[in-house]
Amino acid sequence: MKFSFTDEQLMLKDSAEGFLAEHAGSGVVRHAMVSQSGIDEALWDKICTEMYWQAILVPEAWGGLGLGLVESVIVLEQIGRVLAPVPIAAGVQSVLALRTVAHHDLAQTLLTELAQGKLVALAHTAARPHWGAAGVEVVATETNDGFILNGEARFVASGHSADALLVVAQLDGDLGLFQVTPDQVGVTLSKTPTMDQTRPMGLLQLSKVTVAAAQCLAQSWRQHLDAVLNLSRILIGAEQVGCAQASLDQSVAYVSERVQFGRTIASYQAIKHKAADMMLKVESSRSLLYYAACVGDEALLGTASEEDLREAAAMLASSAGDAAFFCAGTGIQLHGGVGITEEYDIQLYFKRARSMEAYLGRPDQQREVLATMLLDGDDGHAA
Amino acid sequence: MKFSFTDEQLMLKDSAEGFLAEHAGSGVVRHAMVSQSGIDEALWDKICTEMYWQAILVPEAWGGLGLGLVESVIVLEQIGRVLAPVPIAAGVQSVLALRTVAHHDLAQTLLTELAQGKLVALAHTAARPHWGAAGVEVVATETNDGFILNGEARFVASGHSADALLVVAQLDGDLGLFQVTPDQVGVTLSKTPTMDQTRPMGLLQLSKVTVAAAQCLAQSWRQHLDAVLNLSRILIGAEQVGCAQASLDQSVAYVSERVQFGRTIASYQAIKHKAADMMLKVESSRSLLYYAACVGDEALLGTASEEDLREAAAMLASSAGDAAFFCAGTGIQLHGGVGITEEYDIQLYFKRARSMEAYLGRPDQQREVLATMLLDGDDGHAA
Amino acid sequence: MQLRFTEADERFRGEVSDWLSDNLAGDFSSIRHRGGPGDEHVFVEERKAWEKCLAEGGWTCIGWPEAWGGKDATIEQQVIFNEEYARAGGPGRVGHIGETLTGPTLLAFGSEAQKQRYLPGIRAGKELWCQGYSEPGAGSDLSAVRTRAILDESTQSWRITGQKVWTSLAHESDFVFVLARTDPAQKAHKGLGFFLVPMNQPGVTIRPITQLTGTAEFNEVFFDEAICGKDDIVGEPGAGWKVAMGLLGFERGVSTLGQQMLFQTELDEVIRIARENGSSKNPALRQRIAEAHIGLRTLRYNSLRMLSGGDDGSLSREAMIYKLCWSSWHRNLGKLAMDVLGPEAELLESEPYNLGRLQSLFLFTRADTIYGGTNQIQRNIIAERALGMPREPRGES
Amino acid sequence: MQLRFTEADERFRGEVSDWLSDNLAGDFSSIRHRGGPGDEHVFVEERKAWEKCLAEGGWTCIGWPEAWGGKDATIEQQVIFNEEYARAGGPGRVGHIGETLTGPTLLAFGSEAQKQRYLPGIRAGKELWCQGYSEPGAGSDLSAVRTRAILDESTQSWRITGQKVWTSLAHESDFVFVLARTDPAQKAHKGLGFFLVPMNQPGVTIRPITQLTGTAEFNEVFFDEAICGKDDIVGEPGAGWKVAMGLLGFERGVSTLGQQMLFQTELDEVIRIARENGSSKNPALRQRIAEAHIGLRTLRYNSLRMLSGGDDGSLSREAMIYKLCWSSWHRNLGKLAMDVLGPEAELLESEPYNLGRLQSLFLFTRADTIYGGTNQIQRNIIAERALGMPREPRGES
Repeated sequence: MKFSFTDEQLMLKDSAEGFLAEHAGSGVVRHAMVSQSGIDEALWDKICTEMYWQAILVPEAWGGLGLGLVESVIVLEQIGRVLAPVPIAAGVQSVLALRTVAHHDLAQTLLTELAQGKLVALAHTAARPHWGAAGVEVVATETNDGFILNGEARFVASGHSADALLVVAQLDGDLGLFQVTPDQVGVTLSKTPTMDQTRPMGLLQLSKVTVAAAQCLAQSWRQHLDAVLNLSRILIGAEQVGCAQASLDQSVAYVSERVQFGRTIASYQAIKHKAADMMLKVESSRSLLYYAACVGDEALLGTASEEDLREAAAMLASSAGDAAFFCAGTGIQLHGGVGITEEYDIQLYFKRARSMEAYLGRPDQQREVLATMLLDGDDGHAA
Repeated sequence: MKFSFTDEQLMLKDSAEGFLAEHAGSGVVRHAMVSQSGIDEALWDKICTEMYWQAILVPEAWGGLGLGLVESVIVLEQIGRVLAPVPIAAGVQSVLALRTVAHHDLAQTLLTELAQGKLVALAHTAARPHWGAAGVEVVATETNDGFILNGEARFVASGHSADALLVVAQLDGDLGLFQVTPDQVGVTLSKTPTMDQTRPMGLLQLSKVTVAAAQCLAQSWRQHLDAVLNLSRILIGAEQVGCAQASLDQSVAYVSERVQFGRTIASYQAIKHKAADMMLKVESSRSLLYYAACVGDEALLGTASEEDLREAAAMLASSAGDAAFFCAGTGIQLHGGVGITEEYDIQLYFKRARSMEAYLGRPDQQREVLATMLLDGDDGHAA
Repeated sequence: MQLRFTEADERFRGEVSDWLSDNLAGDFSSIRHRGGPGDEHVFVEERKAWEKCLAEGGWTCIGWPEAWGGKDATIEQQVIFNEEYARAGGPGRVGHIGETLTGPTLLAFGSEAQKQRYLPGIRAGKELWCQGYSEPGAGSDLSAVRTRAILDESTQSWRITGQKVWTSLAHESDFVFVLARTDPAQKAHKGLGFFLVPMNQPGVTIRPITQLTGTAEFNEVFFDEAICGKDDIVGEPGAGWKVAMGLLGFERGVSTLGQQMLFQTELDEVIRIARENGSSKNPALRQRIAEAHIGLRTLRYNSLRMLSGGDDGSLSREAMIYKLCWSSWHRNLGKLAMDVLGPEAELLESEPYNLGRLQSLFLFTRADTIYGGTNQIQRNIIAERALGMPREPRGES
Repeated sequence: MQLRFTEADERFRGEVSDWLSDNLAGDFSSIRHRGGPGDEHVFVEERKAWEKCLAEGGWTCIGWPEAWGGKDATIEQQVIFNEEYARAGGPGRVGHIGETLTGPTLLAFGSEAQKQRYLPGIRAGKELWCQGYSEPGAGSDLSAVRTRAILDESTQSWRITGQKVWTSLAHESDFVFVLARTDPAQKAHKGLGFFLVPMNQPGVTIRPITQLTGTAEFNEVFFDEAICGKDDIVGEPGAGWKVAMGLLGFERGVSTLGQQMLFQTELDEVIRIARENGSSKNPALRQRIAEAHIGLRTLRYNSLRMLSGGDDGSLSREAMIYKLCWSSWHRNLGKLAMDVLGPEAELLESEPYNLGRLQSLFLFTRADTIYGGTNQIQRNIIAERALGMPREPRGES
């Protein structure tokens, strides 16, 4: 039991923090967020070639770093802290999906390409309003030599810029996982304009799209979708902790400068206690984040159960979702009038916090998942 | 529209405040709460003979003051503020029940006796955990010349000291209302030891109790029970507002005296803002209290609908229940170490607040009542 | 204590509602429900025309004395007018600063000449006003204003220099009232003046402040030797603080009931969506919707108590909690709206950044707990003035 | 970052758990799960016997150096011991002030003679300690202590006069450590001394403080020329504040994991009742039970981070939030327990005022957010020390 970073992990954290401080300032974010892709290509190239974060979870056999969830959340926490406009979370999510079918040739090819910086996005739901299996609206029909895909996936993280897509589709009462490329006939890929401009999302529409049998990565993938989404919640949790931390840091910096009634407003107890509550939420979520990342790594190794992973993800999503929203919202309040202007960054964190909180299920919905585990089964487990 | 007290109402408020300040100090409460009855008989006599509050809602025809709910909540707010150990709330509740059957000779007799200071208590539920019709566990069986009652009622407000009881019983798929006296064969009446010692409750057990036909006040009383309980919620709401106000007052007084780090702790913003939040809740609940009392008076006159009454009662119970608990709980916190000692009164308000919050349904249950009205019907009304 | 309006009041309600349904029609239909907080920058020309139409009908400034064109309307009538106006979807009033702030201030503190010069323009809906109170360094702490006013005896005019901020509708207004320092040797509340300044002059520059919504309701206003007449000061030089504080008192009042009708429209919309998209089955959202309903009704009865003069004949307690109550309620409604919308909450109406009505509500309500006294300042006020607790010490600046 | 314990640690766990199941049996069965916070006044004689039994087994003071009878146990081993102790239902330790406060203080600041005199008695479970810090006028503000200590050279002893409060188990203890002023001319942190004082002497009077639960865990302790030896001062006269603050630092630590096991037992009980009485179907309670579950797990991982030395090798951030986290969590659990019990929550076990376990929890947890630094003080500490915000100004006293 050593619930702190190893030296290597500390180095990774420090290097991520330093790199992003140098290369991902507020100007970079603001420039990217009004661009078509929402991505800063130069920054992304630099990350892919110098930092190699896109390969962090890709096994070494396919050119990756072969690291784990703990290392992933270390990087994503820093990404969330500066709102870095790069599609790393989307890529890591796809790596997680592909690792469930790693025996498949195509999966290996895609993992190799992901490690090289190609963007593969996971298109799994139309979220009306379900994020899991019940939300899958793409339907696959088997043909003689492959499949036909029809339907729509929304909220595809960084999807509009993807080089390839992993599409989850209804198939024979289960779910199939398919690879589709944007240039295929019948594929329409567009950017979804969203309230939070720092985490762009794509809309994928499929109309009679023919996919070869080889493009089918799995035919009974339903059981894996839950696990991938729970692991994704851990990734989002990392960004949320970063977002909450940044909201706290920026607010403390602002109130320490601002003078009213002849005192910096940081000297007022009402302000100090709000900041203390923010820190309490940041640190509490961070503790659950590291726990969940450890469980995630065990789940990837097969030493943690589905229930353990579900529980860890739900606890984190509830806690970090609330923490990020609370800290960013309180941050606006502590900024006072300037907090609601476009000029200050705190509003970017606020919109980002809201977007992340809703993604894959709100905190109250996560608590209901836990309640089911705690209260409804015969033995305290889910029915 | 004049949402403030008339001169007469202001006089009533002032006289209640003055009378109780003189006669119902902390010593009186503390003495009564460890006595068998839980009632200060001398104070109760004085109220019945000098203030006549027990008769406030009794129509003039039967010797009462013929006043309304607004006047009742004015008095009960002051009662709640000092935790006066008198069974006035129980009596008023019975008056409300009897007014639904005011054509009945026995009801008129009981109303007259209530106006003279006799204590009649309403025994309507076993609360396992339902407070309404579903909680009625006394069963009435019709015989040739009357009824046999069997079963148990719990949480009978001031019931152990009652001269007579109004018992609600299951009867032919509806509810009957019966009068029972403690000395009847088969009636066992005892005091229920409770965590809050300032609002004593009785346990009524009925074993083959024979009641004459004339003791049956109503045979189809189910529709009235809801209304009586909603009106009772308004009475409780008044006590809750008084309890919240007293918690605020005592806390502000304490923090204004207590010095730490060379300042009265009332000068710390953390303390001031807590007190401000308390006041906000007190005043907000008070506004809903006066509104609900007006609706209650209209309901008694037949000019407000069942839904209006249910809505007003649910809003008040939710708001005032939360306010009293918040204010008393925060009050303990503001008192610091002495807040948890027996010596200071704030803990009495805390226990009282909890007891009242749970009585007739918790705040979250009241909100669910409103949610049903707002969200589940075809037209926004209850299904 | 009486909940219902009198029959006479109800007849008055009928008059208002009839006039509105006859007049808020035709060309004016397009501005129904528009121009409220967070939406103040839209349909300004149409709303100016509407203000004049309203004035011609006799429906501006109804609470003013008849001598100045008002109706001497009772509190109840003003409540009713505001309720019916909101119920009819009456657009955000471009004249509301003049009617509810400048007018009452002049009636209380102004000279006869000032009244004659300014009240008729406001009453006619022809001269619009904006406010010049806050400065970048004087937000919560209004007494820190640094804008200077110097009397130029040669031209018999005041020359005003400084910067104001959070001024809405600045570029549409004819006049601004400005709190400025007449005596630079004095600090805090002392040595201030309250000035009536024309906007259309070279010394006044306006810069919109873009908000998190992407729109710009507020402005910065720069005064660089801006000019007003020697007599355009309300009260004596040095007495500006008293006038300014009196004016803040007028902000509370009958318009709160109209505001609540807008809130009700918003809550109704949230409830409609919840019923439609199935959010109404989510237990956590059910609790919050019920809370929102309770909260809004609480605002109503808080206001009615306040307007009825309070239990003890004073406005104090209910009035002091009102801002904190409504701003927190409204902010929570914004978040509730997003959660009820579910995943759809994130989708814009269109690019580049066109927010839907509820998204706007969500983002803009974050301002509610800040402007006009932050929630923290409100709690100070409650603790110090209503509960008599010690004042916050000022720093040594 | 590694969640699981090593095999060696798990073997140690087995040893602890075996010993406990062998020894916390027979006569000691009756004290399982008893004597915790809110329950400290029960079974004191039995728990004293148990303390000696524990000591004979070698399970007191395991974190102390071997030279003083400890096991030099690693943090992991201490965590494991505390977890297993709680899991086995180990009763509230009458020796815990001595083991976790007096001992570490003497090891850090005591003289060799003091260590030799006092450590063995603690290690053997034979000499019990209580604390004398707070005074009626010095609660949150410990530096305001007024208890005086005067050196009487003729008898080579200190004479202590004053009043301490919130001292638990005072009447069962052999010694008390007392913070007292050695130099009356000095104020605040200066001129204090840290004394080791025998309880059994005429100058010491104990008065129990009855709480809202009707029981009395805490006491007032009056010192009227109470005596301790000239050498029974830890550190120099005037250096008491440094010693006292060092001691407060020892309060955080591995015992938190054991505390959490007790919390888990309480939460399990609440969940059991919810499942049994149907409260588990209530949506609002479901949310709160899930929150309670999350909160308790959060405490665990906060502690593990703290004990693992923090991200950057410092105890600071996680340690500073810990008190605020657990006390708020525990207080909320008390209220949740009542709401889950429903109407039954109000019923006492028996007259005159015998509370059930969860009722006791509900009432007593109101103290959690007060003693050992109120939530308000905790937030000050976090803001000032962790976030570097300005300190609260002291008044002029």
